[in-house]
Amino acid sequence: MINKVVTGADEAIRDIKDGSTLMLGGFGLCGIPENCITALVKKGVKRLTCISNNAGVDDFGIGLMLQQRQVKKMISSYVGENAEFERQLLSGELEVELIPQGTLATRCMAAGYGMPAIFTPAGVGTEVAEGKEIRNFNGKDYLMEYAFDADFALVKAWKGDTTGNLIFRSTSRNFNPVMAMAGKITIAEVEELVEPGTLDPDHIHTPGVYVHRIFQGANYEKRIEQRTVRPRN
Amino acid sequence: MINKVVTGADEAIRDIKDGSTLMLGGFGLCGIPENCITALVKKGVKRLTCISNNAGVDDFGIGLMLQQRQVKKMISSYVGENAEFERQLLSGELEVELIPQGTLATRCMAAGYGMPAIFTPAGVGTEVAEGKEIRNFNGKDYLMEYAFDADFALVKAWKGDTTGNLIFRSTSRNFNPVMAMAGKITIAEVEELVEPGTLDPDHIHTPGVYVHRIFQGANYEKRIEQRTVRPRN
Amino acid sequence: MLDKNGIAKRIAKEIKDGYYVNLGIGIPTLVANFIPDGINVVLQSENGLLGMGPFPFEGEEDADLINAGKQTITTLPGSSIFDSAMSFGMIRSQKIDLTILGAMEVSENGDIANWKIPGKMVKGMGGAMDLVASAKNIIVAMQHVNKAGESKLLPKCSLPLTGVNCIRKVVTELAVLDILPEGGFKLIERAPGVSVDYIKQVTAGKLFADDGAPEMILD
Amino acid sequence: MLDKNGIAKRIAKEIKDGYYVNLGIGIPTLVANFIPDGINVVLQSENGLLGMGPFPFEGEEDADLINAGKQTITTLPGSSIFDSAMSFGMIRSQKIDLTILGAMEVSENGDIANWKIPGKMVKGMGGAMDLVASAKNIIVAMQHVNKAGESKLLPKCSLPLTGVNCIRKVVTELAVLDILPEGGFKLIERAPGVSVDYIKQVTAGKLFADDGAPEMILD
Repeated sequence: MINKVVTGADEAIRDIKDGSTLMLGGFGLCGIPENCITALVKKGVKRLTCISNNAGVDDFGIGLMLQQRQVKKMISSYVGENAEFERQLLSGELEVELIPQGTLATRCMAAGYGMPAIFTPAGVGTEVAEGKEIRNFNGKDYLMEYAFDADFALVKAWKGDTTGNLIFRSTSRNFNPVMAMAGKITIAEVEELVEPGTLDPDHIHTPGVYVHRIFQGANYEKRIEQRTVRPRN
Repeated sequence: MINKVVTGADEAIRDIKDGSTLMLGGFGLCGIPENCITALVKKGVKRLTCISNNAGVDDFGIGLMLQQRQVKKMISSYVGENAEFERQLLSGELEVELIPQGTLATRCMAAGYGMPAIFTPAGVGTEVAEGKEIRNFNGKDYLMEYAFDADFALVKAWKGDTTGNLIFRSTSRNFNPVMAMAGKITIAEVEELVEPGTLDPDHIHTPGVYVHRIFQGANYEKRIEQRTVRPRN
Repeated sequence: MLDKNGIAKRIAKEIKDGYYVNLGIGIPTLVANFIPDGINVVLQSENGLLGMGPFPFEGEEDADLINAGKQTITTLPGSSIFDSAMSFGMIRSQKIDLTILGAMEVSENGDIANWKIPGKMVKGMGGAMDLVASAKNIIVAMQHVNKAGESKLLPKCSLPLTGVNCIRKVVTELAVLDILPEGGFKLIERAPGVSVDYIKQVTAGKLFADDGAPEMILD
Repeated sequence: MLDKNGIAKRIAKEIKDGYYVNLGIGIPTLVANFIPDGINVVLQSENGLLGMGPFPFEGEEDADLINAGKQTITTLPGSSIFDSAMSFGMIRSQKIDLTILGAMEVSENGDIANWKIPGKMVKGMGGAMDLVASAKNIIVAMQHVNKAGESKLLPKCSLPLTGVNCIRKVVTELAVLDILPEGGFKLIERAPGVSVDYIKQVTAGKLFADDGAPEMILD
């Protein structure tokens, strides 16, 4: 049996260096690789380029790395809810590339699927299109967008087995499977690590071939960003 | 609740006409839309273009439609094991376009994902590349291949609910999910039709939004093409 | 003149039985509260859910189950979960029947600006550029005039664009307007108590309103 | 001289612990029988399975569980199922460490022909073109000479190509040969009892064999 298990977050991220390009799964604070982020903050690596849909909040998620000024550049679709982020951006310490959410997801998928570029209509006629090749198919314009090239993908799954197969839970799936496919080295942290044969092959979202290292996270806070409820009637 | 249920195969294929372009899921005889094929044979529509990885065998699968000379053109990656197919091909009655299996799958996916074209290295330097645009990315040549444009996709799933959500079983999944995404009209036949809420949202392979009509097949033979076994020790 | 709920209520009348609908943040989210009985719709949340249900009961919030606005929500019977690539795949391939979103400005040729104000902190376009570039049927929920009393329905957007030539219908606190294929806002309905003249006065873009327009009926 | 099992056995020695491997139809399929103990590999079947197990026991065949050769098979603990697009996605993105397939002809610059003979019924390339265009590490299992005694290791393929400049290693009934980046077959090992001279005689493409080559050790 191929075994991808590492002892924990510190070992998993051991070779992430200053200047590395990382993908980080999650949407808002939902499905983010909490334990990897904690380990990255502890390790103190700098000048990271982070591809992630969002940038966390001031005191959670990628926000923790921003507090330590570990991030050189964010590639995201939406970066609100983060005062320190705003401060660094306005002061010029932090570089930000904003790209449409679907383009972000599809550029990850393209990497995982071995497609060097994809076509999307998102951004045609806007500043996102500046400098990009535009191509018309069937009367509609599309931008050519390139597959991402990331040194590491850090993803968070619900369950995983020791061979790297992953299952995500509910909308914490989001960017995680497409980023898992896209990293040169993919590190998966899971809430529950199980033996091979435990997961139904039909239920696996990310086949283990895409995952290089896996560990059970020591702690999951799973913070809620917008707690909305309805009254019981 | 949105309800996609039709009474059966005959109603599901009611508007498939002479000259329609169809996608048919399955790999070999595994996971093919048996009941839709039976209904198409009964209906007797002609001059069909069939996009399907294989062409069935003489007396099962798409082979049944070939026997009735209903197929004008096959777009496939592999068409062996079919004597009537070979006869029609050599006599010029049947047109065949052979394309690499990964290109076939990805052109389906492209349609479902709203991407007008994709890049693949498959076929570069071969006769498959003739007349196609070649483009170099990072030192490697790729062919630009277009998304398929199919009037109907006929897919077979294990379970489905009345809103069109589908779950496939084992390797009968194959081309079915990507074709389900790609049809202008997608018809799903299932072994078991269940009520919404029965299927776990995390286990659904094809979200119902892609499926226009669904029915429980009256009969599944599920023929095995190569029965290989090992002795009990 | 309509309040936010009034705008949402009016837009809800555009939803047809069997629609898959994507609702943006803000007024569009309110539309879900006004979907008429007997109209079955499935709400898509672009973070990876079809079949968005109401907010959970207190104490039943699930950190793993949120919508694109990062709010805790619930699923419904028939819901399905998928990854972000498939989510935008179904958006690009036009499987979503109706998209409702907010705007800062809309132009008479259907351009929309709703993501960036030069000089202000830019939070990002999220999924808006994908949605407006792909959707076949987009309704914009917006204010007709800004706080300074200036029209937001313009000959040409002044803000950086989110998408070009993509909006077909606009619902404001004052009116329902179609955007004509050849350009221009066509007045379809007036909000209760709002005159055609007033709408003319606060619509900077080309307005076709000479035939008048009925007052909208909301209930 | 090796029989088919011998070729498979020799190729099995190229498999390293932890490899994901795609085996083509024919001799490549036999390789699975010779994977050494202690070497953990995962076999990919391009119809949508990682972790292909042995044939089922009689009576346990499952029509829904086949390999790319359409044979009934089994899964193993750790297996995963996926659709055809993801299957070729992982092939294109080079997640498969080793691909083993058959060939009719291979050229000294690594071109391969294995799908079409002009004048004969063409069944199709299946997944072969995707595999050879994408895989970083391809070993070809083939006969050195055809039935007429003619070399199938050529300066240039005579048959329609499956892929260009993609093969790195060839294992035949006579020898193991690397294909050099600058072109040419380099003799690495001889089959038991086969002389360098004989290999020279039946290799039409450029052969580098002047240093001789050891006889292969199979057990």
